[in-house]
Amino acid sequence: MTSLLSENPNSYLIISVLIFSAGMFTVLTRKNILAIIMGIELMLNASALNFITFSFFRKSTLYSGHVFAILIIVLAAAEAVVALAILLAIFQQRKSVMTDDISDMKG
Amino acid sequence: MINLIYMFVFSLVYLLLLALTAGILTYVERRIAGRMQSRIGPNRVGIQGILQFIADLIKGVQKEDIIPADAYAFLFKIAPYLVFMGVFLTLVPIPFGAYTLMEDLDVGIYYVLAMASYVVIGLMIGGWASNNKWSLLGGMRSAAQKISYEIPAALGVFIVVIMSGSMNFQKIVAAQGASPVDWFVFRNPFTFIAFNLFFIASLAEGNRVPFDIPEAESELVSGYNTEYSGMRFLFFFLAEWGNLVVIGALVTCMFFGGGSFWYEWKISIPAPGRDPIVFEVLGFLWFLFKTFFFVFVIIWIRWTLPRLRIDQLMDICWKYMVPIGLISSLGIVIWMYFIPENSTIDRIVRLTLTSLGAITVLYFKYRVYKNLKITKATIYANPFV
Amino acid sequence: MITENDLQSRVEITPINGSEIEINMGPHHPSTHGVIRFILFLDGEIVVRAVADVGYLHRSIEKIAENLPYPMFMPYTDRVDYVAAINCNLGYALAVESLAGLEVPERATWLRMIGAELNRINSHLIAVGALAMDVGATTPFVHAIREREYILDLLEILTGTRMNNNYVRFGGVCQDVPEDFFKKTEKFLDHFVLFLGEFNRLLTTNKIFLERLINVGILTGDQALGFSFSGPNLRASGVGHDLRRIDPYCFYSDMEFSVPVGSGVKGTTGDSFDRFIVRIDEMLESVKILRQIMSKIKEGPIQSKIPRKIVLPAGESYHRSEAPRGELGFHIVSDGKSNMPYRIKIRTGSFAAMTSLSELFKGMMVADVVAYFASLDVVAPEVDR
Amino acid sequence: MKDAIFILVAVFAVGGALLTAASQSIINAALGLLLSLISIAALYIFQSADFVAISQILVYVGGVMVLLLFSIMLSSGSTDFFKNNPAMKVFPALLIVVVFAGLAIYALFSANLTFYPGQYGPSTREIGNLFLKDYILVFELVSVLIVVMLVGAGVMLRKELVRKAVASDGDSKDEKENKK
Repeated sequence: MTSLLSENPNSYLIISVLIFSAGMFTVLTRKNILAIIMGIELMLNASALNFITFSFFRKSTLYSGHVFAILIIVLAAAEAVVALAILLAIFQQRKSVMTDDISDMKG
Repeated sequence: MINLIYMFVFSLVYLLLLALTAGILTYVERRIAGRMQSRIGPNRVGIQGILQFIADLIKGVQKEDIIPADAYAFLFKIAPYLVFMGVFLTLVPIPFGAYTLMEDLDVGIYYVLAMASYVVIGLMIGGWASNNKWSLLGGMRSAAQKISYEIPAALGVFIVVIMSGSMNFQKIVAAQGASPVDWFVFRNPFTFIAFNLFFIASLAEGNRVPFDIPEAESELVSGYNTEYSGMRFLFFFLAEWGNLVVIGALVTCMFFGGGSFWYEWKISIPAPGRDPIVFEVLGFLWFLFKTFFFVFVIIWIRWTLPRLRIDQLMDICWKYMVPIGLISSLGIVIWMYFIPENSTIDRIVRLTLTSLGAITVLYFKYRVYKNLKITKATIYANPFV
Repeated sequence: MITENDLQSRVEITPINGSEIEINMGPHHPSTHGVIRFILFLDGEIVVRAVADVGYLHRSIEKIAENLPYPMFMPYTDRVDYVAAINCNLGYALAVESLAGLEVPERATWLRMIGAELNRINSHLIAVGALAMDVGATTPFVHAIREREYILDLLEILTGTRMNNNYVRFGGVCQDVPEDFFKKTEKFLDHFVLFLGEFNRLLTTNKIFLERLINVGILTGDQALGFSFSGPNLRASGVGHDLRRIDPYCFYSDMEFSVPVGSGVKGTTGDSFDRFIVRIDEMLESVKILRQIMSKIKEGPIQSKIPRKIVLPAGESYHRSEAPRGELGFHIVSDGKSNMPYRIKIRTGSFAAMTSLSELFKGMMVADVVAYFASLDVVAPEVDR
Repeated sequence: MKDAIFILVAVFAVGGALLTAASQSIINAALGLLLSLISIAALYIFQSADFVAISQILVYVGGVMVLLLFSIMLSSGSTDFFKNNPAMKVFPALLIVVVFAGLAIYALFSANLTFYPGQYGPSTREIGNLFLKDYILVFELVSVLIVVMLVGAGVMLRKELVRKAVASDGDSKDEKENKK
């Protein structure tokens, strides 16, 4: 292992943890659906970063990590599109993007 | 360390050169527009007004940088730089010659597409942060338009990538040749479609007429840059004209053989026994010539055509260009499977398409002269009147 | 001008929901041709409700008339419609002459007609040019302006000024023309017919231009009459109403010309394209009329003897004439004692055109709003007077 | 030098994420997310994953971020300030997050993973091969998912359907009121 931070896997993994935690905090404390979506995106990105890091440092000829990172990116995009479509449909109906106002299904 | 300093200096030179090119293009565009509109255009500053853009620059810098009271100041300030950055980052992998490029990226075209989509953010932020409804509409229109037209552009690129088997610009250029028969435009019908898709979509992504609805001055005042003044306004326009060069260079690289200019010589593989520097310079000039030809075509289109409405614009993208792109990207695969390169059919198709292109050009010339005859107008060939 | 209270009483105010924005088009907006204001309520790009707001260019010309002797009001009529000044002069002169029973020499009438028809061509050039510019094509506008320059040169020979001519006098015109004027006009007309063909080919064979105008802002004949349209806007809806034919003044009854009527050449009768093409045809008719005038005009006096103080008999009367923007009517009320009118009301085509906006804008897109408004050829000073 | 750039990028990545988590207005949060996403793409490049990095910029910055900004602009006017969920106050949330992060980092250092120095090289061809050989089923499923997503989003935002839903919702409310 070299002394360079950029060639040390632990530095990437710690960054990933920090980003994931930030995403988690966003999801936990926000009321705005948009902000929650942003938190989810952060968490997904952190996990994709993990995949790339393990792919690079475990055995660099193995590119499965890249494949999974791309899958995560694609799925996150699909998720964001559907989520935002739902959000806009709700907004046209309720004029609000807050989770509190969308509780009709609550028993 | 030395390497980094070299990179920094090189990119600085690149940036300055391209800013200069964009500046000169403003002058060129105004002169050409003047010609088309039977007037002269700027001809006061310097010889034939060539220094007009410097005068404009000085004026732009001197002007007060107005930030509307209710604008979101931080975003309002950074938006022009985001746009400018996005456009100039696209220049990184474009090969102006075998060695005249910043970085020979392995994912060259893909990178360019990514950077083009990055520009949208700047435009949207600029439109939103101005706190002006016209700007907001402009920003929205621009985002919708650019996202939609990325798909036909990507499909056009896709066909080229399949043909050349690489996303690297050098390899794409090397897959073509110097003569028109070897260019991707005339290679087979699907690449010709790809060229049209990519060129039209680039016009839309560059906000040029007939797709300039985000800054349509008769509808949205000036769209997303309504509230901008002084230097920030100029940055938007530097980006716009920089984008012209980018579009021209991309089309040249992908469909018109890049800087290859001699029969057996291909840009990234200089033939043995030839002086590389001479060929580099000649290739560079040939590349620039092609690039500026397309820049001229874009300017020509701008001063000829009216503007589309937004629903027509979306119809063109989603109802025509995307299906055509999808069908031809399927078609290119089938074509490549059944008709190997340099087979008889391949050569016949190439020759036919090339001669069709030549006939189109000749027919166009005939039409122009016919119209001139009907209207009894005199043509002034000298550009410096 | 609309205050907030007026607005509330004039528009059904439903609470603006999330996707609806209220937007101010004007008073200073590139496509309102002067200072006119629309208040648009947009749902995305589509207009839900609209209010047309007039009065920003009000100069109280009608009030000024009450304090001036009849001849001294003549220069103010130039300012009613500065694009077609002689037509306004002529309308006012005809109204006063018919009331006062003044004779006009033959040559003066011919000269008046020359001025009026040149001005009609002038005005229609601006109209079609501005329409092209508002749908995004800049070049045709500049070409139209170039041709207008020739007309202005001719008008300068005829009247001594390029705009705001103040040419017509009661019982004649202010000055005779030099002999080479007719030759120059003849030369211009030969050139102009060719130009119009070129201009028309440039626009009416352009797919984008057609798509922007066809089936946009359709007005049926009944609707147009209901909005009290007149002039080219009414004729485009299929009603062959031309005051030069129906209620002839000057020597128009001797002239051979056809009245172009919109027939929905490309789309529906009464759409914006019909309004465009009717104006183009009308310019050709004006050329015909001008040629006939020049073959018939003879030497003679240009001014009859008129009393030093013009006092109209008591009572009121309305006299109308065909101006480029529709019926131009002067309603003069006189008390029979003073040499000043008791009241003058000017009826203009543009004002009538403004009444249709709130109704027609509903359901249009912003780009259509601009195209429809430009096709009506509204000039702000004529709306407000 | 490489490390200096790395630290800069890392600070941007984490800082952007923190801005998203803590900022007062939704537009700042979106900007933080943008910064974080771009920096993560840069981190991919540090690990020789250029194709993934470009995909990240193309999809996230060019697609997801634009959609997010679109939604923010369309729904602006609604309150966009930092509000706590009733279910979760800031401090419990912070506690959970810190505990999670601590556990993860503890796990990282105690797991005793063996790493090899990474090798740099082009990845595009290998990714393509993997997608069309080993992961062909996943690839096709993702295509199906994207088609479903496109159709679904299109259907959901069709105006007449939304209006119908609004209308029927209004009816049901009226009925409820009548019952009361």
